[in-house]
Amino acid sequence: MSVARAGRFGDGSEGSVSPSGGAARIADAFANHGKLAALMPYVMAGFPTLEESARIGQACVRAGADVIELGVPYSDPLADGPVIHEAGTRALAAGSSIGGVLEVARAISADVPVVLMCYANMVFAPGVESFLDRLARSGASGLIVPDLPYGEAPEVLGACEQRGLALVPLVAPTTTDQRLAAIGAQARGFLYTVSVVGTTGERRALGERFAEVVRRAKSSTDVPVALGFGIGTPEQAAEAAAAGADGVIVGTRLVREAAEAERPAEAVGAVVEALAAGLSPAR
Amino acid sequence: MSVARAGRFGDGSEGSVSPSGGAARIADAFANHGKLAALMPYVMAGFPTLEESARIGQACVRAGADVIELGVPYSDPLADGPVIHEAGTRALAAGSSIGGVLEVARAISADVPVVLMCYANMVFAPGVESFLDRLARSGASGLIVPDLPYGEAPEVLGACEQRGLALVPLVAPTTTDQRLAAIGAQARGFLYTVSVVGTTGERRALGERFAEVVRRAKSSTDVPVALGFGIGTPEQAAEAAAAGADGVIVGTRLVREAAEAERPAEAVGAVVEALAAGLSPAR
Amino acid sequence: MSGAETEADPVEHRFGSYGGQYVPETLMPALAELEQAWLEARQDPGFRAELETLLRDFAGRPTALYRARRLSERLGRTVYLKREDLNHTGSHKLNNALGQALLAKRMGKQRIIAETGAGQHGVATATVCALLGLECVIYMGVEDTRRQRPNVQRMELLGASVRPVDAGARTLKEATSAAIRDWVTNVEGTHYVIGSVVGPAPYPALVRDLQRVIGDEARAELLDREGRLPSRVIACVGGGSNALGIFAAFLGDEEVELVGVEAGGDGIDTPRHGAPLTVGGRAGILHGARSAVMQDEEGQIVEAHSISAGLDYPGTGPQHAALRDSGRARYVAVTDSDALAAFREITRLEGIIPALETAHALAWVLAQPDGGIDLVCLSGRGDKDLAEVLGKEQP
Amino acid sequence: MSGAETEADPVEHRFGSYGGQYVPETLMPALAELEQAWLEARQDPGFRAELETLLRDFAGRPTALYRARRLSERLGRTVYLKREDLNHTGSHKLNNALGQALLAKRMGKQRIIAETGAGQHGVATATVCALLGLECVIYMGVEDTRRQRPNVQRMELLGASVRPVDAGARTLKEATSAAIRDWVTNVEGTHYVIGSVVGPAPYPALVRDLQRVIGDEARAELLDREGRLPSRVIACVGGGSNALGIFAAFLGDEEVELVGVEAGGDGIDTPRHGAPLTVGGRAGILHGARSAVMQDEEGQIVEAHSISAGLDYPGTGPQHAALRDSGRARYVAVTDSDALAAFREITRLEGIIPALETAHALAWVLAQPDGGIDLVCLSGRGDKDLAEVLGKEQP
Ligand SMILES: Cc1ncc(COP(=O)(O)O)c(C=O)c1O
Ligand SMILES: Cc1ncc(COP(=O)(O)O)c(C=O)c1O
Repeated sequence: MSVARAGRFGDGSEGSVSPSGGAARIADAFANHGKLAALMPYVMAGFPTLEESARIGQACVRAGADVIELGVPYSDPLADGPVIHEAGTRALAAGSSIGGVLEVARAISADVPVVLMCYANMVFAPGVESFLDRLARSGASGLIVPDLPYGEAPEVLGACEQRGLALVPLVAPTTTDQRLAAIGAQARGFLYTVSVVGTTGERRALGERFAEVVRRAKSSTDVPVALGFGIGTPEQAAEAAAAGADGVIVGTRLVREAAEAERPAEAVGAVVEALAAGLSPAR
Repeated sequence: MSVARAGRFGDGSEGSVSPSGGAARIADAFANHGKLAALMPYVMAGFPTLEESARIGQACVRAGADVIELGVPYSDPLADGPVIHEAGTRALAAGSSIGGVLEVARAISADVPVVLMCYANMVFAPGVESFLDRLARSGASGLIVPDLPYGEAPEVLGACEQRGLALVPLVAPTTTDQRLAAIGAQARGFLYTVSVVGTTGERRALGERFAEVVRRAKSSTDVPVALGFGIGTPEQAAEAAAAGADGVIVGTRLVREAAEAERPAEAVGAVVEALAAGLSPAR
Repeated sequence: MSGAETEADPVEHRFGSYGGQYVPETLMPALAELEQAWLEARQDPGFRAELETLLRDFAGRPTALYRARRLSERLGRTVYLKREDLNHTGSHKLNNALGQALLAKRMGKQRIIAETGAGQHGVATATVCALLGLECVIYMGVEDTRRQRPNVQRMELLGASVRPVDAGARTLKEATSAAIRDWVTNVEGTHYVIGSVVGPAPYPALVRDLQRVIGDEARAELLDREGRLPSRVIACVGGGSNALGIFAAFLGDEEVELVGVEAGGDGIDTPRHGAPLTVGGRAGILHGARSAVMQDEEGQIVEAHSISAGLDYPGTGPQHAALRDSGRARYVAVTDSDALAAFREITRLEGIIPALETAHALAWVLAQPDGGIDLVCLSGRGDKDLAEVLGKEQP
Repeated sequence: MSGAETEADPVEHRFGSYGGQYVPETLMPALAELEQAWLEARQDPGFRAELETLLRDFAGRPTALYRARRLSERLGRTVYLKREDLNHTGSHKLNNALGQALLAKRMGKQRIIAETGAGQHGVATATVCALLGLECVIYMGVEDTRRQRPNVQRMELLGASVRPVDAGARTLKEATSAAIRDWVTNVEGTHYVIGSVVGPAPYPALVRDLQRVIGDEARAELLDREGRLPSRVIACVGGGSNALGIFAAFLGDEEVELVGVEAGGDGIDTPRHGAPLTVGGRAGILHGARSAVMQDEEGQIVEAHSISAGLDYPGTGPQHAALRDSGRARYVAVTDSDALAAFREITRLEGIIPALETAHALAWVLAQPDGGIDLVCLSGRGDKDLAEVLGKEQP
């Protein structure tokens, strides 16, 4: 489906999709990527425009993305650094709405599993059930709520399970062993492992503890472990894979590219291609 | 003696004058003026310059002044309104010193009795005795210290008596009967009766209580009663005389004239002449 | 800090359906550590003694309880003002900052961060950091650095580094978000001194416990002087810490009416206000807790508007939302212009220049035709607001 | 107000050879009336109770006595700060203004005038006039309206009319002269609330009696806490009211050293300072009393200079001159730049922003290599001085 052709972002016509197997679809993607690790680009929906963000997502797919993390623009994104914060602000100013975001999800999820990254208030505001119904109908496979830690998750987790959506939890370098075990057991789709203590954003080097973080995460769960926050170069992606990460999430680097480039989709696609090459087993 | 000729203001060469009968000289002036009341212009020494202030004093004498009240420029003249305050400030800025002031006193006192109007700190600073010695040598007949009320006066009073200087006290509309009696008894030369509650300065009309003030003052003392503060027109001068004042002091009106006129001495002389006419019994 | 806590009292995470810990996972261990530290500290006689000594000698507590002479006369009833304006640094904010900074020191944290709106919490935090020799970083919206300039100068003189936040409406909400992001990044050596009864647990309970001294003092002194409790207790509500601080002591006194006064801005029939409790509507999540929040139908947080920087916030403390729902407290809103008028009126009437925040509570009191004994939390002094008020047309 | 006065205690007119009533005759009855009113009021339980109630509930007394943590540590000895900065309106000035305004009301005067330098006395006076519903006019030098701008704004909001005085150096001396001239003109319905222990009798004694509460509180509390008296009591001296207020309670304690710190300006070896007691020389008469005064050889009063508006005055209270001559107290001077450095240092060290006036006393304490227990009168807060201090180069 061509988003540009549909031309009706946010009109609520998200169609009806059977709520089956988001977690399974994600598992497939991790199983069959043929690279050192799954490549998981983050795309800010609605940035710079809804249409262009869908094109960016599709370019990522063409360039080798295995899973797309689709960011929902939010007024108060506490886990995000300045680049993603700014992109979200601009997307909102440009009129991005959840309806439009889900159209983008639909446009991409035909090809790869899409996991929505969405702050808790947007999940709760319309009611969890109603939000997840729409999400499921969009074809997305899962949901990441960066400000919904373990203790607050049960309601959303249960409602996701009912709809075949994977609720992907996060763990951080600061997470204690006890919490890690509990979170790992509850993880669906994959375990989002935050590589550094901090918000999203590019970093010169991965945190000192990152290999340790990956090791601990893997020992805590049966689902794949994806490493994110601060990864921006093919070398870093390869490092993450070498440390044992099953997936590598690249966010700020791509959002920055989308913000700076004249032709965002093409430019982001090129970066993703390079990242994919960094994860190529042939290398 | 022509002050301009002397040309040595403030050089300390005030000559030696026998300390005899300042009070007597003042009494004479009150006895022999031939007007409805004695005319007593106030001249700010050193304003606009020492020379010019001496000339102003002499012009006053020619115009009919019976006693000259000679103001000493002071940094903090609490009893004075803005016109005299400003004149004093300018005189000080122009370099006026006590030596120069006493030269002006000498220049005028050849013709009429001069009473110095000087704030207390300037009397005490060099020592009362030393200050009064210089004052007596200048030929002045008396001293008014506007911030030296009855209770603080004994030392200065005694030292004045020794030198034949009249210490002229002030009474105000607020002065109680008891104080008035004590002050009246102590008065030498004349009793300076403040016509209004306030500082020096011209006023549209004399205070409501001024006739009462004069009556009370006269009943308290044997010396002449001079009314001052706020008198600026021939009509007001006549009113004061009619109320029983033995002398009429005119200050701010003349200082303003000296500040505004191009030829201060002449201009002040003219005003004094008009005031004298107002006090003429022929009128 | 009240003497009432026992080992058995937990630190509340929820107040009815409100509260919680909606924060990035990175912070969760720090929240747990903070909760544990508070549970221990509040039982520790040494900690309590140090806090009480500093509250007395450094902050100047107990603050006065003043029976407003001319205001009472004007209204024909008795109005008491609890004088938090006399607290060191000029508002109730120091009570909390002092307690949290001591707690941070106890936890071995050498770096302190805080958000500030009116600048009072920033000044209070910078002050205790100077006192205890801690590094201090304050986040403040650019708009607030403009309208509360003297407080920026004070913070800097106190050695704090003030980071202007140039996002959104450049006020308290963005400053808080920026502080949380800093904490996420530096959580290991840093304590975040949140300035009101907002944020993830344990903050709403912790800040309330530290501010409860306002109500405890006022209740005891009023009983002593009047032999009875007040009819009403009134306080302004930004995040809600001064209100909860004074309400807390009266929660069990059913006969005492509790009134929280929010920022009505241009009016609560317009979008420009800061009155989520009064306006009602769907609860939301902001800065880590579920509570009354100003939001659109998709859950985007809406910018608040208030003439007073300290009330210019779209959220509120979760316990207030619970108190509203239960009917134990009620919440009302006062517009910018009524607050300004009350600011001028109380200044002229009593010789006390209230903070613009406090002026909202006073405006509500001025508008009530009757009542018994009103107890108002005079949360702070208005010296910081002079330029802002004088910049407005005389009413 | 101490409880020590009896009917037999006169209101002193002279302190040794200092003091007196060197004012225009017009004022003499008003001074006598004031003295009589004070003699009666201080014996009147109703008056005392009203003053004490307002001092407690409105001003917030007793003010805290704070053992300065980091300052004591830095100096290796104990330093206590008597926290007049926590007094309502931010300085000790309110103690006096409150007492005099009550006295004025008792005398039936409906109009109040005052002079102010730093603006603290003007704010205190405007405050009590608002509280008591009295008309209020404040004289302030133009230079001081510039360097203490927030205080001008406060006075105006409080309903006072501020009259800028554009004469001489446009500072405190000229403001005082202007206030006296107003009084001479309007004496019948007006009370002049002089702001320090200066002026004609009965003011030096009256203001001291009203400020004595500082020393009485500090002495009792220090005895209670330390079981001993301080070794030294230190205060800044402008007119000298905070100093005399704290000294008064210790005058009989011969073992307690009393130190008054004057404004050294550019240095007392230059003409630009405000340290008549320290410099010595001939006594003089200024504003109605004989005392230590800066003057030239002919008796013209010389302009003072100090970075702090409240110490920028060429005169001083007559009782200080007597205390100096008798050796009971000693007087020292601290320069502008040392005061500025102390301002910054104490702010960073203790989280207390002192008034620039107070910073002089603190600078002296900082410079002493040893001592026992120092008790410093922290006469006011420095919020008013932010612009002035930040306008100067960092040291
Ligand atoms: C004086 C004053 N009052 C009230 C508030 C509002 O905060 P809270 O509702 O937490 O008391 C502030 C916040 O800055 C304040 O400075
Ligand atoms: C805070 C403060 N301290 C000291 C002074 C000096 O006055 P005094 O010497 O009368 O205490 C002032 C005067 O304005 C002041 O504001």
